[in-house]
Amino acid sequence: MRGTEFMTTAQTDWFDTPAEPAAEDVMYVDVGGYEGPLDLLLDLARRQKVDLAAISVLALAEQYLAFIETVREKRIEVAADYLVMAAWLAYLKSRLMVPQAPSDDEPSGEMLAAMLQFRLKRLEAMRRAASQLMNRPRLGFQVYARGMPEPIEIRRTSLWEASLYDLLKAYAGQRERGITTEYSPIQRTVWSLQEARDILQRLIGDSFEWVSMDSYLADYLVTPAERATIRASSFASSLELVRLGQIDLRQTETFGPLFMRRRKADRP
Amino acid sequence: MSGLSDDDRSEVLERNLRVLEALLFASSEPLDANSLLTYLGEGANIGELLLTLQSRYATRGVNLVQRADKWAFRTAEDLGFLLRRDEQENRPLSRAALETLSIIAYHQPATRAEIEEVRGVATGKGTLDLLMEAGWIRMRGRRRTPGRPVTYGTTDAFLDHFGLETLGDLPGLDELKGSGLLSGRLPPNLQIPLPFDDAALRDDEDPLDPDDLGTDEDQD
Amino acid sequence: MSGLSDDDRSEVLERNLRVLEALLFASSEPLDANSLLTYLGEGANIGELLLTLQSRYATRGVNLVQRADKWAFRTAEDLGFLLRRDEQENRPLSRAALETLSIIAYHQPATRAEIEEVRGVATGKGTLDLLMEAGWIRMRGRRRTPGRPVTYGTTDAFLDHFGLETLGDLPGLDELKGSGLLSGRLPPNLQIPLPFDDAALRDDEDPLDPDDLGTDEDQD
Repeated sequence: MRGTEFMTTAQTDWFDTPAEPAAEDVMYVDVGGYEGPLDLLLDLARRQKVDLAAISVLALAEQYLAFIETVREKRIEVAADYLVMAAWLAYLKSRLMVPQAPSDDEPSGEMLAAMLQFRLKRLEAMRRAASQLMNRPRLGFQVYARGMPEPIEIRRTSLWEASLYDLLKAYAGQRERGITTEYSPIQRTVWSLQEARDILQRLIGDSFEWVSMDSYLADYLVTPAERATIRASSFASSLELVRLGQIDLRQTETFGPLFMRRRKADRP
Repeated sequence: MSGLSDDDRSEVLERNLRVLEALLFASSEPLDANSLLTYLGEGANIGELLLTLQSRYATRGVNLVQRADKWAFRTAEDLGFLLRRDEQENRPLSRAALETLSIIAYHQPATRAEIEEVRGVATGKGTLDLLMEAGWIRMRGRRRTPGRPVTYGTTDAFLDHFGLETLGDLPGLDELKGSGLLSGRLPPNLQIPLPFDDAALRDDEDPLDPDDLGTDEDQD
Repeated sequence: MSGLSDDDRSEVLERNLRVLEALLFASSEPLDANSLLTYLGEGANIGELLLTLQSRYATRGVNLVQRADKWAFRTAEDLGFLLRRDEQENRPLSRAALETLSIIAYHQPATRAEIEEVRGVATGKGTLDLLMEAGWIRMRGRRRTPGRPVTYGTTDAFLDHFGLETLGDLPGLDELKGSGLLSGRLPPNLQIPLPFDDAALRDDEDPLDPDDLGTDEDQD
């Protein structure tokens, strides 16, 4: 029966004979339907329709070997473990048919047969156990657990931690922060020496008359905050221009106005 | 049903109650009477059965409760504590909370506006709530100024937590400078108040009203 | 407890039973006696209380059942037909998985090689994975034999799923023991091991390594 069941699956493709095989044939050929050689043996034994303890192990071995032969004739590949079992059964068969010599240390045919029977019975027992297990009232099938579990609700309370150091650091930090935000540096205009020199060159131009520096710079000296930097940079630049021989400087009295003029080009 | 003997009737009743027990136990949500009825024998009075079941479980650790027109087993209310567990978690205080706490410590009694003035940012009510929950600050009273803002001060638990005997143990300006917590370059007019240590209200504080929830009228 | 009057004793008993009802009812997973004990008054006999509760619910639609050393409320087995849920995803186990599960259940602790010996065929690793994912088997340890193969055993969830109090309740266990079919080794007339129920490792088992994923060194 199981053979036919598996026949309906993709394993049908294995047949190279398109003809509808006989029912017996189907079972034998469908090696893929068995879960290993022991399963196949158990199935064959079952068909002896007797208690496993009463089966003819010799007949079983012969049936198995015949089965494998049939399958191989049909050029169906047989998995290695089926062939290993076939070899073992051939050995078993020979042990059962040949009387044991007294000097023989090998296990007797009867012992080998008993071993096979044991394994078959054990497999069958496990199968029966499995089905008994599955027939029990199972959780979620016949027996049910609490549908609306009321889980343990965990209320987390926070235990806050802070050290005195943290506290003081926080306080000092924000007091200092308050101070620095009040301080905004005054933006000053600073004349660079280069800037002052450029401006002086432009203002003096080609004037060979003595003109005071302050009157040259009058436009820039309006803002009191900028006077010092403008005067300082301009004075320093004018000294540089004198050194280069481009202008003359003259001061008539201490703290008096500073006059400057272009040096005559023909007197370098 | 009228043809049944008392024994039979009681057997039918018990069977129906068992079915209801099983259904209500296993259901993942409360069940209404009508859908329960379909599982019972013919002629069953579902309303009566549910009330019977309810009274049977009334004194048990689980009760049959009605929620709208649906029914469910629920743990008895007085045993609810069994299903709750408290867990404590140690967590560091946020910087905002630390700053707020330190301002209250030094400047108390301090109103929220005063705290914000020192911090330069608005202080969330959550920060004050957290500090009150931690048991470190308390509402002292209300300042006698327009809006009557709540004044905050520290608690004994605050002293306890930070290992201070009195608020006077909080370091002053020189000590903060000496410990390097304050840098040297400070304007000469910077002052650090001497924390006010008295539990009694100050002259400019009114007591809180008995039912005062501490809400500043002009805020929140 | 000896100093209590009968009334007081009965009150304490009822209170403890109510607490157990509430805790066990609220949970969908079995709870072990020891953790239940922490919720009861001092001197409570948890074993006795659970048996009392079990007998009280024995005829109800919901029963108190024992699963290994844990307890849970479950719907009565005879009402299963009423509660069968259509939406229940009924993915049948493959024959290979079923056989593997029963071999582990009856022969535990069992190694993969032992399972394969009984089945006479190689066991795909997927089969064991599937059973572990279902929560029915677990890796117990490693057998002290060459290759140190992993040993498998069943879990409490296995007992719960199949409605077994202990592994001793496995169907047909006595008969199997009697027939010697649970013997791993041949000949069968020698020692008959029982399914080994104990969470503790056996003499021939080593614990799993901390980072052990249970991969047999000589396989896969």
